[in-house]
Amino acid sequence: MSNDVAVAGVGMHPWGKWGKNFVEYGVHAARAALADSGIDWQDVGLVVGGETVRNGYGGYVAGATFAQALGWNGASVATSYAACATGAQAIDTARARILAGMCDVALVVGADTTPKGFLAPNAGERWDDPDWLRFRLLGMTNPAYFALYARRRMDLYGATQADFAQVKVKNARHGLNNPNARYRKLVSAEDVLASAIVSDPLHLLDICATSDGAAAVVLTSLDYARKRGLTNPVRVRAVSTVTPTFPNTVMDMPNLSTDSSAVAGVPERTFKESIAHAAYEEAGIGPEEVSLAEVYDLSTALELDWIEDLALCKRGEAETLLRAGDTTLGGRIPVNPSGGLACFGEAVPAQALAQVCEVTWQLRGQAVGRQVENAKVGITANQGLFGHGSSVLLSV
Amino acid sequence: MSNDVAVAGVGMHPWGKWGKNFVEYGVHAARAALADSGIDWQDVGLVVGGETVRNGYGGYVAGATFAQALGWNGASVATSYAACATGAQAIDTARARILAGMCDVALVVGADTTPKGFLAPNAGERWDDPDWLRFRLLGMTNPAYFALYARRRMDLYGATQADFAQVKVKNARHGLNNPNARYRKLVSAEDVLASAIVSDPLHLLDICATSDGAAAVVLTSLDYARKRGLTNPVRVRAVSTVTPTFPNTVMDMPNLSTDSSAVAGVPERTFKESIAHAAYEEAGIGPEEVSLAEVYDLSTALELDWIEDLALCKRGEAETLLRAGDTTLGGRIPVNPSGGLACFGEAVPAQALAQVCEVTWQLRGQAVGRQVENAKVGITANQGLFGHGSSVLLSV
Amino acid sequence: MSQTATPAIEGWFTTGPAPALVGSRCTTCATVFFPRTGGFCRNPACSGEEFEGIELSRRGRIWSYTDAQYQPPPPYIPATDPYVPFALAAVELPEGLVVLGQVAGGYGVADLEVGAEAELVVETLYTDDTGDRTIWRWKPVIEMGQEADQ
Amino acid sequence: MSQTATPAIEGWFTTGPAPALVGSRCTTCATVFFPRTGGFCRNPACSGEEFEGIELSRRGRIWSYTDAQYQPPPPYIPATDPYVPFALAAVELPEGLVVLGQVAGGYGVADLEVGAEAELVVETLYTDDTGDRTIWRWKPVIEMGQEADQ
Ligand SMILES: [Zn+2]
Ligand SMILES: [Zn+2]
Repeated sequence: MSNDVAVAGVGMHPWGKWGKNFVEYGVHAARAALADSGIDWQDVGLVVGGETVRNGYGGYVAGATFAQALGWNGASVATSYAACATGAQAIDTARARILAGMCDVALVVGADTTPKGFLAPNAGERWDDPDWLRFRLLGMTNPAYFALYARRRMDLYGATQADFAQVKVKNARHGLNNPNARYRKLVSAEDVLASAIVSDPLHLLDICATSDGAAAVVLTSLDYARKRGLTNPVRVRAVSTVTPTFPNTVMDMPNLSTDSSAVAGVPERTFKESIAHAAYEEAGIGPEEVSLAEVYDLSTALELDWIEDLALCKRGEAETLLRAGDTTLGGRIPVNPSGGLACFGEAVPAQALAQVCEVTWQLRGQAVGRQVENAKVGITANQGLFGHGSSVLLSV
Repeated sequence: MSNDVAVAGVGMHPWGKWGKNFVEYGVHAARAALADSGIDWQDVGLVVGGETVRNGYGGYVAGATFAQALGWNGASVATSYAACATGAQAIDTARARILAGMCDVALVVGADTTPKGFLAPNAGERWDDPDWLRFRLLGMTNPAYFALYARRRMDLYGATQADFAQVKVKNARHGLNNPNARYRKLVSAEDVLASAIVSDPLHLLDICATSDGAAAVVLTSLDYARKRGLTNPVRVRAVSTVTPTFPNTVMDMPNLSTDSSAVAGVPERTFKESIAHAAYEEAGIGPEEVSLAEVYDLSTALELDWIEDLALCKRGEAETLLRAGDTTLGGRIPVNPSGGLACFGEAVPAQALAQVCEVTWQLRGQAVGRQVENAKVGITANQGLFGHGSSVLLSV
Repeated sequence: MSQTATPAIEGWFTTGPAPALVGSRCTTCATVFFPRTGGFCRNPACSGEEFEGIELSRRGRIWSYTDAQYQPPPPYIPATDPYVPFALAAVELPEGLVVLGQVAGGYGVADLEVGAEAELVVETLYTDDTGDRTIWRWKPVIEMGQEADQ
Repeated sequence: MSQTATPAIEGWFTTGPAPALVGSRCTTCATVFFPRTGGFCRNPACSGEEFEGIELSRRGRIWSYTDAQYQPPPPYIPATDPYVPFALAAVELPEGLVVLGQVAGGYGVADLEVGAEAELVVETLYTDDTGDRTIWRWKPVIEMGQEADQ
């Protein structure tokens, strides 16, 4: 049985700091996606919201909040949360109900407003919450975790801070003409290297900002798409939402330690490798068939990790690809043609959906000013706190 | 195509104030449900957590938190939130992935620790959040909403405070021997009527308390159940997670107003009626076939509303059933044989799952001390903030 | 209410001699919304995107009512210390919608009945450093004869 | 560290002359956990439910490292005002797990290298009204010859 569903429509609210609330952003994106699909809101049978945990109760129940704001239509509703992987989880929830025959059309929406500065835990003392303890006992911020991964690349594979800066230069160029990107300005390697160090070896410009933003996707069954004359839609071929396998041996935000591999042995794949592996397996598509990737560049160096986790090259070779221009538009396997988080900034529940929007535009040939030529297969990857990763594989 | 899945196992952590954290409660319930099912944790392909919004980041990503606490097994993961309907949403998410052939075994877990007193919104000023505004502008607490519904029953149908008290008396008797109930003590109508008025016409003992608690359900495909020798399992026949249809004309927590029906007209069914209607339609089972119901008695009077919303009698006739003893154990259609929220107290993400546990025990004939004779079909109902309702219909 | 009284929330109600709630009416389908809305019409059968502000009827019928015997938690700001309970009512307006509100000072649940008439008044909700902050409230309409009974 | 120094968190490490992290070892499968665990074994292939407390090795190899150039947000409690940056390291222990920690005072990222050895020390994290509150930290082990270079 094919697990494919059709992407009938995609839409965004441009990223940035617009001073609106998350509902307005989300509804804007939802209506854009519905308009793109040509499907009427009244025909939507399921609304899945990506939860935002910073916007009061309405954010906790984002699915219902969006459904109400769009005008109650009696659809079923669901709300998903999985940190940065939220959007992909929401897509998986929608896809399952379509594949189970429980609805024909699902609308998936994520939107957020994000405060400035370090993301910090909720107030109150919680001595059994690792996300609280990592701040209290260690002062361990998100960028510090990113920096651990970056430093390993330097000490193990000979990456340099100039390589990391080059990722930013590339992504800034990619996003230059993306109308939904927040930052549309060329950046030089010197700019990156001259910016302040946040957590060694990462500079301020190596680390993505936070932002407001929204993205939405309309999914339908292949039958429904066909009936509406969508003969060759972009299809979701796989959604991977796997958890780690014990022992999880890579230090994972917000933990203070890893599992021990002394007894159980080191798993065949790291957690992040297993995320992509599950997507390829489900789709029956290999990494060599991928035309482009949208990966979660919380830091420049993390993009290099993801390239390897997605098996687009061997471990330790991502810098070689980067230096050869392979991951740039026009290269062998463009990475983050949208400009990535470097140009968007992070809007947690919207981000994984935004990746799917970009891949869809690329596979349709509609990515004006940043089009990957002859794009047939696109993959997304991201990772949230607490063992959440996700990968969505799409093709035409 | 049948939308049935098998309930292979159920389990709870007893409700109460035990001073543990929500992860311990949830893991206890999960292991109890797995033990009940005889299925090994390593064979679970999907973990769905019911989110708790009061327990830090680990609560937001409850699915991953439980999966980690049980020992990472590589399963897919999802986290659902829908206020009091959370557990049913989580079941729906698990069911869809089973029916779509994406997994054979899903573990659904909800657990919470709940503060004393009125549930209040998050700190901070949020002038566009109705859940904040209802407190700031009106001082409108949850019991005040329950009281509006109770008063309408009195003024429209002739209900009395003595009727409401009688619901409490009945549920206290039902829960007397339930090992998972928090309150196991007979209550007299005099006790209820002598307790303080919280929001007229409701007394303190008309309103459910909050509690810590956890419940878990193991769902499998019917094929998988058969292979494991479960020849006649309790089955989930329907899960209803519908939203209202515009205009939503019944004042809904936390809103300050309803939609206007002047132009669009009054919908055929109220929102709560439509929740049950969708469940009956999906299952192909009518209210006359129902052996028992577990409904969300946030207040005693709300139980009476639900009986009508579930079409177990005509509008305005629930008091007649109550007075005739029809809703008592031994009566025609026992309601809340578990003791309901009256005996459990509210533990938001666990509650809808606890209802499903109780119905499962009833349909298996294992509800010692509170067994509904010859129970064949059970239905659950609840409702959360912001247009969330749910109903799960099970049968043997 | 002092001279410096200002609404506790901006734009939700007028404060003149005949105060009223301020809603929005869709110029396409004429559906009325309260609180005010914008952007597009929440009637899913309508694609309207323009609204005009309107004052809602000042009188309606009580849909239901209750009171708050215990002090609500923040962000509620109690008007007095010690706390004094107040009543609440949901009132159905001729525009086809029900609007919650506190009940006017001096009235309690004994003065209310489902189906009875109520009228909008503006009273002080609490006082802060800018002075009195006002809110809409529902005041029971006492009909001839009833008044004499009280 | 003053005489009244107490750990910033109870039961996670010992404070004697040879301080160590305190973990749990499953008595069934021997898997080690840090922080301590209870209830049942998180090795999904094991059904063990009993644990014994153990002190983890005091030395390990640096898995990676970084620093905090900006003051972390609460609940972090800065030790000094103005803020002084500190280094952080993740250290892989012979027990097969990696444990994060701040780096001992006086050492920065220039003193660290992936694969190099580090040893556990206990130092003051911050001071509150009960006195100094201590924490485990990783101190680079300077080998013969290296020391002379510095
Ligand atoms: Zn309209
Ligand atoms: Zn073990």
